[in-house]
Amino acid sequence: SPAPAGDDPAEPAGEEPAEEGGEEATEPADEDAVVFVAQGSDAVTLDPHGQNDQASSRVRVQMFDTLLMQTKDLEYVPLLATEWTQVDDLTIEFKLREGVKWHNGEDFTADDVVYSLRRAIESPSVGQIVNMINPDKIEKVDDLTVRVGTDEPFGPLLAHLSHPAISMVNEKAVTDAGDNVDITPVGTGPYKLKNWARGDYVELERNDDYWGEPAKTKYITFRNVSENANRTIELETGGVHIAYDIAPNDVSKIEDNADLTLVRDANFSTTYIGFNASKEPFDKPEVRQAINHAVNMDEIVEAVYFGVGNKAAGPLGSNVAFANQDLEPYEYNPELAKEMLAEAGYPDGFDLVIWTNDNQVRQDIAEIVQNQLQQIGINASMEVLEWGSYLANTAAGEHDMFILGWTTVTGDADYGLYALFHSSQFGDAGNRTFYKNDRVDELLDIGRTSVVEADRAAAYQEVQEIIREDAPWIFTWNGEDLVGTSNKISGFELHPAGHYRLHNVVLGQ
Amino acid sequence: MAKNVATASASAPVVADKKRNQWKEVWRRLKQNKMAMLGLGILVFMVIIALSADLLFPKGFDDQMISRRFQLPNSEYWFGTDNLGRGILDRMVHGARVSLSIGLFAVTISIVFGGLLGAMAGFYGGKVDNIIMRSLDVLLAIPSILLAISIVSALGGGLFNVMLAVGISSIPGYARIVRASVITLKGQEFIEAARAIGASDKRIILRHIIPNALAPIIVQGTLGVAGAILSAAGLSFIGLGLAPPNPEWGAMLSGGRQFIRDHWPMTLFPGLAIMITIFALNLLGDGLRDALDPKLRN
Amino acid sequence: MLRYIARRLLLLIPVILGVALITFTMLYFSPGDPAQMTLGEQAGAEQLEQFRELHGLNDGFFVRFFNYVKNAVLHQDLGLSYRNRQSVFAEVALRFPTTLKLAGLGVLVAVAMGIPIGIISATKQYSLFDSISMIFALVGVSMPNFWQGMLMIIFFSVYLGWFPPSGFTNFNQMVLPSLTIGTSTAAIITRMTRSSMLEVIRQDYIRTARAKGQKESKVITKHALGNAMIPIVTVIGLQFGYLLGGAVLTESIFAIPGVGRLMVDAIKMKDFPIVQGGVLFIAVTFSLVNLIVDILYAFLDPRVRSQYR
Amino acid sequence: MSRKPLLDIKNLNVHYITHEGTTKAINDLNLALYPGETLGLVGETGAGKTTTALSMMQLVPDPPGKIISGEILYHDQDLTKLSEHELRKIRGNQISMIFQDPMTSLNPIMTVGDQIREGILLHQKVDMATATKRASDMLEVVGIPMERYNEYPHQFSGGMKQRVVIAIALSCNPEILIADEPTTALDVTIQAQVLQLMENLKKDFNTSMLMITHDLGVVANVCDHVAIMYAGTVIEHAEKHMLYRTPKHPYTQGLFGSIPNVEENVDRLKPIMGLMPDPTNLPTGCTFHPRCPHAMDICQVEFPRITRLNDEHWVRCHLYSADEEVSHE
Amino acid sequence: MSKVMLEARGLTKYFDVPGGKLHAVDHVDFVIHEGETLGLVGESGCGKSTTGRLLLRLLEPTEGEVWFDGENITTMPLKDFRKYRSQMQIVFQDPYASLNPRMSLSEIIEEPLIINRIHNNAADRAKRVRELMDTVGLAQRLLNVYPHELDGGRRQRIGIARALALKPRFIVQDEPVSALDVSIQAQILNLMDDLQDEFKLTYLFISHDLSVVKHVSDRIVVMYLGVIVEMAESQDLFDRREHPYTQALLSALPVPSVDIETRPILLKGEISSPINPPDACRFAGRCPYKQELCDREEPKLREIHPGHWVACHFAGNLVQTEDIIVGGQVVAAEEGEDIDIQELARQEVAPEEDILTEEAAEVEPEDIIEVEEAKSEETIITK
Ligand SMILES: Nc1ncnc2c1ncn2[C@@H]1O[C@H](COP(=O)(O)OP(=O)(O)OP(=O)(O)O)[C@@H](O)[C@H]1O
Ligand SMILES: Nc1ncnc2c1ncn2[C@@H]1O[C@H](COP(=O)(O)OP(=O)(O)OP(=O)(O)O)[C@@H](O)[C@H]1O
Ligand SMILES: [Mg+2]
Ligand SMILES: [Mg+2]
Repeated sequence: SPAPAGDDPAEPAGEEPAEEGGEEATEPADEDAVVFVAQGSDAVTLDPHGQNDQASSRVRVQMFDTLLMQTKDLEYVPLLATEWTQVDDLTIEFKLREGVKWHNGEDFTADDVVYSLRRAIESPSVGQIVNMINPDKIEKVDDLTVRVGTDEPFGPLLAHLSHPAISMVNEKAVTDAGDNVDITPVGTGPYKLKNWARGDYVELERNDDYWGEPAKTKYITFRNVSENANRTIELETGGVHIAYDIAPNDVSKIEDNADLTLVRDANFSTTYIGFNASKEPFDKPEVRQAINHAVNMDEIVEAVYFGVGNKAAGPLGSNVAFANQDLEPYEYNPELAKEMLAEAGYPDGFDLVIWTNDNQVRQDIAEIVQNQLQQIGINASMEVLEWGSYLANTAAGEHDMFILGWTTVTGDADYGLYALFHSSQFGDAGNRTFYKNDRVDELLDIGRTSVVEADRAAAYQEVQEIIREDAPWIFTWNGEDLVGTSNKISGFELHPAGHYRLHNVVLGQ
Repeated sequence: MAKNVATASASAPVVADKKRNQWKEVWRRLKQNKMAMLGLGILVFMVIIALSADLLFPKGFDDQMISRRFQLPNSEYWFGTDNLGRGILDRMVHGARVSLSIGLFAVTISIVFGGLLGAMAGFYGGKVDNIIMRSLDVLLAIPSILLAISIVSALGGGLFNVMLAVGISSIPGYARIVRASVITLKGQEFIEAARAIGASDKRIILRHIIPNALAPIIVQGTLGVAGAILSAAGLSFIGLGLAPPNPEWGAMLSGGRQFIRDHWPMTLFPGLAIMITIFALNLLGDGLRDALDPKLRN
Repeated sequence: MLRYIARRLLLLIPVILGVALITFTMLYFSPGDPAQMTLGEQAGAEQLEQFRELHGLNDGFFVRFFNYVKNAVLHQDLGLSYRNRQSVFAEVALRFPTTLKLAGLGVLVAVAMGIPIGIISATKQYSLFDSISMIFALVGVSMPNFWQGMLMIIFFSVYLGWFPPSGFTNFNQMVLPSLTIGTSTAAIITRMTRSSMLEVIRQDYIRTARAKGQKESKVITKHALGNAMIPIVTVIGLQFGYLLGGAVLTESIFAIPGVGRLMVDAIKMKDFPIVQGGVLFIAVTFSLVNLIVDILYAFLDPRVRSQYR
Repeated sequence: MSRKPLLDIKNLNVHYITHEGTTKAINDLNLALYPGETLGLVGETGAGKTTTALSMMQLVPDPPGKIISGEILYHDQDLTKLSEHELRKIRGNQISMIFQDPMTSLNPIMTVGDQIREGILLHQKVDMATATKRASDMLEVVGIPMERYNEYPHQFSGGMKQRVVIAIALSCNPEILIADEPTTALDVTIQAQVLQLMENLKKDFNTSMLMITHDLGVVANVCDHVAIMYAGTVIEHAEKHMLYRTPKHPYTQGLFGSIPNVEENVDRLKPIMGLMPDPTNLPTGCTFHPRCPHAMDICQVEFPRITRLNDEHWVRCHLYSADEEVSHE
Repeated sequence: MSKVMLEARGLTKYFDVPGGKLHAVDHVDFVIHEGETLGLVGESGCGKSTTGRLLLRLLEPTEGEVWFDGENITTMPLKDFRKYRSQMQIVFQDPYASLNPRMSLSEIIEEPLIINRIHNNAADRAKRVRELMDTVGLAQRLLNVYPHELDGGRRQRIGIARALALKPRFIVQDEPVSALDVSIQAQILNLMDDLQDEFKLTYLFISHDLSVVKHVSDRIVVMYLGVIVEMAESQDLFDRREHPYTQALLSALPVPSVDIETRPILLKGEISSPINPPDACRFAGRCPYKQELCDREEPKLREIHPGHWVACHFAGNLVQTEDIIVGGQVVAAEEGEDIDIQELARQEVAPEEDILTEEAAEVEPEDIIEVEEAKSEETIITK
């Protein structure tokens, strides 16, 4: 694979005078520079089909490639597949890239794709992303062509295949690794694993045989710094060059610091406060609407998120494909809320408990909501559950109200709506509000099974209006990614799904 | 005959006419210890404040107003306000109840169970002793904070569970202390004397062993309250403490930690409150140790 | 001595079994579904079932416990982590050196501070130095560890820029955590040293040494300290043992990848094999530390030495 | 007054000052120890015997102890005025002390040999090997085979430990040996051994000895002179035979009446009434007057001065004040 | 002779200690007659207190029986034994340790009355307490003081009053005066003498102080390492010391008189271990007369004069008293004769491993550690 023209990394740039280096941030510091990245936890496994947690994805995405990926603007660009065609409603054919080598020196072929997809489908952790694909309908056409088929039409299939969890793995490498598959990643990506001190840091090294433009920095180290404040301090004191997930209250510290840059953009995440729609009085839409009116979301965004992100108008963030851009957030109007409650038959309010897990932000939200609801006569209290019980008990429907978040990783409305609002998805599967509306089910099914863009769009526009109106949630907040970087860093780009590719990152002087 | 032998004593030692209580004696000694009295004073002050929280600080602990958040100490909010605009002092004063009662109840739990187990082990010895102490060894081998974390994560948070967790995790310590003092006491001649006049096991335990084993327990208990408050704070830090908006000091401290650089009152005051309380408890504990130490008698 | 050690090592077996049973029971009855926790909120019912089957979560209490013990005994296998399917033994063993280092350094700092201060304040009882060091000791125990850690970070990392705020690989990174742990432990050691020294210097043999015409400094170092060491060593051992799992908060604050943190994460994520394995590791080490302390007694005290036969 | 005392305590006052009050442990105490003699110091608990001994070593714990006034003359120097450095040269070298309880007087974590050697190294300019040799010899002298040099105190029986303590005290061949109840903790048969041994060593080394005890039987066996202490002062000081045959002070007489004697059968003992006075609150005048069967008015107000009955016998008692002229000749 | 009140038959107590069985009391037989004082002497650790406790059933014997008033009180159910409790009492050595520091004087004296339901109402009890205080010579104003406020002599009077409260007939005096000063000791001895006359009490008087024992006792039992070596009328024992140990013991007693010359018999060797003693004379290791037989066979207690019992193979054939006996041969020592004491002392020493194990046995290693730990835990605050 030819080296890209332009800056030859072999050329010593470190000899530039220091003062100029400050200006010319893009100049590579030196050949063996290490970029340190801090995130809030360590990767759990480096097997893409192992765990689907953010921290792991953020590391793996540097080492593994998917067939195709979505840009931040939701356009599909080729990675390991160079082109794809919809053969019929149920089948897509992929042409694979030629001359790609795995980190272990093997050639990348159609067999790997077949193996990887089947393996992903079987994986308990990531299987649900691709389980609409029929494993028997994954066919190798020739060494560089693969067909993928579903049993029913599935609109967002490409989006799902772009999910970083559906990365390609090498059959031989996986088999050779045996029990160690989680710690011996073999991908095709721009970086390969150098060393992993589990719990502490992961060191990556440039893959010089990368099929595309090689990474600009030779080494990247992901450090696990769990305390938010510490990540900021590490960034300030030069211990790391890039810090992910800056706490909202640290925004000003980075913005005010001449040596640092805050990179921020909306992401695909949403935070919501769900009702238990199967339980009195939350089974009444009026009650749910009233509560939506009773919560001053601007205050929450200000107090809890320090103005970071946006208050949510509906179930999807505006950057998600098929998001309804016309939805209006519920107006804060406690008087109206009281009236509506009275109409619904609760003039004196009632008792309710808001559940959260031990997440500080959610607790803060709950505290405020709890307080605001008391002002319209609802005697709200809050209870913090340990994560395990929290998930179990909300899945079992034992709650009144609960706070959770959701990230529409694929950037597609289906991913952001189906599991959460379809009545087939009660409980564990995602619909913890036990919200059921036949029309919504119908529309979600259309959106999912149609492969016609326009049909899907229409269905999603309507369904979002209904959901907003029915208000199984208090629509709370659409998230924003905050990453702090040193000014020495250039080439860092966000991605709304949260996993940032770092191969363009350069550490300057 | 016998009488004239004895009563001829001109310079008798300290002798009182009215009924005297030995606790008064302890109190007298304690009063001489300035540091211990300082500790006691601080604690009494805290308890009084905590009990009269509703009267003194009627705003309560959940008087939010986002617009007045992050105020520095001022004439209305002596300790400033927190991230939701609540008075830090108001919260701390109401929180004193929670924190102090966590300490108190947790220690009560561990004293009651630890004391019972330790007394049984020490008094009966042999197999009973072996079984109890070996089981407690097992408990001791699990770090107490981990034990507490596991218990809270098993039972869920909440005041009672936190107290229970902290209490259970310090049972082995008390059991050992009680056992040690029971064993020492058991060998004392006055226990044998009680047997000789026909006292039952029950009477011996209740009348002779427990009152005498009390001193180290009281000392340890005082220090234990301090330990329990710290443990509860640690649990809050891990996110397993008391649910907000309950203003437990440890929860306030760990909740405020994200603002430690932006708004110092949120961590400083609860931190100081914890520190001063524990400081006071330690002073009192050390003082009690001296006041109760029979070696220093006479 | 060897026989004594062998006997003590044998005694470990019931302790380990007990610890295993307690943790197992506790975890078994703790609510929350490991499958759900591991696979995430988006996992489907089928996958959950598959996971449960794979890890034998559908078996009853006794079957599971029996299998656990059987695997542990027959194959020295503590199971696999739910989350990354790594051998629990390997995962814990990977973190253990860090934990040992942290506890060791903390105790070292504590000993270096606590013993000299304790000795001086005992020999100068009621002096100003005594009062000051006792107040220091009290402050040390009174300050919540994590708060102290944060304050140290702000002061030493942010304002002075002397030491990095997190990590535990190079010396600079080890300074703040060791100090955080060290000061609170030092407080305990100081108090113990002081009271133990006070006890010892009242003894007759100290008077005997003085009556020989020995210098006061020698009386303290040669005669008193050795005898005062036993309770001090006990405390050091206890503290070291306690820090093996008890330094969780410090580990979190300073982002140190130790066993404590591994376990707290595992508890939260219901990665039971890790919790179980971690507790066992700690319990065994704790018992070993106790054994070492007991052996140390023998070195310190010939009376104890003659009993270890 | 023919000979010059080796050690002469004059009007010594020692107080222990504590929060609870001031204990007047030693009050106007006079005591003389002559070369080569064994002086018995007898008194009941709290009389101040140990404090007297510690004063001679200048080892009264301070705080709370304080030497208020008085002199302790030894070779023309006042021990109370010497510097710590000078005192260290005397302690263990010229004046040695054996403490009451052999069980606790030895450092449990040092070998007995090393404990003997320590003093030798401190006071004699010899190298390690010589010191070790001398320490082993000392062990042999007190009847312990030198093979046991490297053993620890707990491996020895009470009697043997007491012998080690004696070896330590005698290792530098002191002029004065203070023995504070050296046999109280021992059984009679062992006590007899130890006393015999001390007696002999004293002769061999030509040491003067202050033997502190409350056992008049022991005194009768080993002492030449006897001083009886009561409430911090010596109330009678005499040659042994004089004291036993003609005790003068009512307290001394009371003591003799209190002890059962195997040699004679008495039906009832004749104890002294009452109790030792509270040392923080001593009676005025003669401290013994509340218990004294012969108390007179003057006894309540005036602390009696020393009355010399003859060269070898004096007493502090108003009963004999009148005789003073006589004794003065 | 008056009638037998109490009888020990083959009374035995072994304690389990790490080194084996500690023979604290090994098959002792003796009787105590109504109204007499039986003295029990011996060196420390020879089993005196254990014997006393066994008699009162404060310890269960390993073997043997105690008969009181012709009843076997060892095997009877505790329920039936209760009524004997009040007839047999004990006064302890240590007046500091034998009184509960948290109970006032009146509470202590009242307790036996409450436990045994002697008086049903508080007023009667209070009256009885006052009577008892009078009896033992405690001033009424001390009614509500606590033991720590009192001196040893007064405390010992409390102990005596407590023992008397149940109107016992038999009292074990376990070294009741050895912690007291001589002047106080005399007061207490006189008091006990008076009480014995007044209430017709029978005493077992335990002491290691021979002069005291001689003063109070009608008959004396000498114990050595758990066995009785000699037993006789008081004066008889002093006049005809038959057992070599008794001889040594009596000769070593310092007499407070300058007119009587005492020449102690110096024993060589150390006391041997009471743990698993061999079947031999327990005194053999220190006995100047030791023969080969002594190492082989344990001598039985036999009556060599009427009422005078000795457990020695050669009793009656030994050279009498007042001579210094060295290393198995008898040396007449005239006054002033020079004996090479250093030589003597050297012979005394026999490196005895046993003594080490004996001492080691007293503390279990675990116990030391546990106590230390407990101590340390006190000051530790878990974070
Ligand atoms: N360190 C001390 N602090 C306070 N008071 C003390 C101290 N040492 C001794 N005393 C008091 O001084 C007085 C004399 O004590 P000392 O030890 O000299 O008596 P003693 O004659 O040796 O008694 P014993 O026979 O009990 O050894 C006693 O009242 C005692 O309580
Ligand atoms: N509870 C016990 N456990 C083990 N050994 C014991 C126990 N009680 C006593 N002994 C041992 O039994 C032996 C006899 O003890 P006992 O107390 O009867 O002796 P004593 O003659 O009263 O001694 P002293 O004069 O010291 O009081 C001693 O060796 C002692 O160590
Ligand atoms: Mg003394
Ligand atoms: Mg006894």
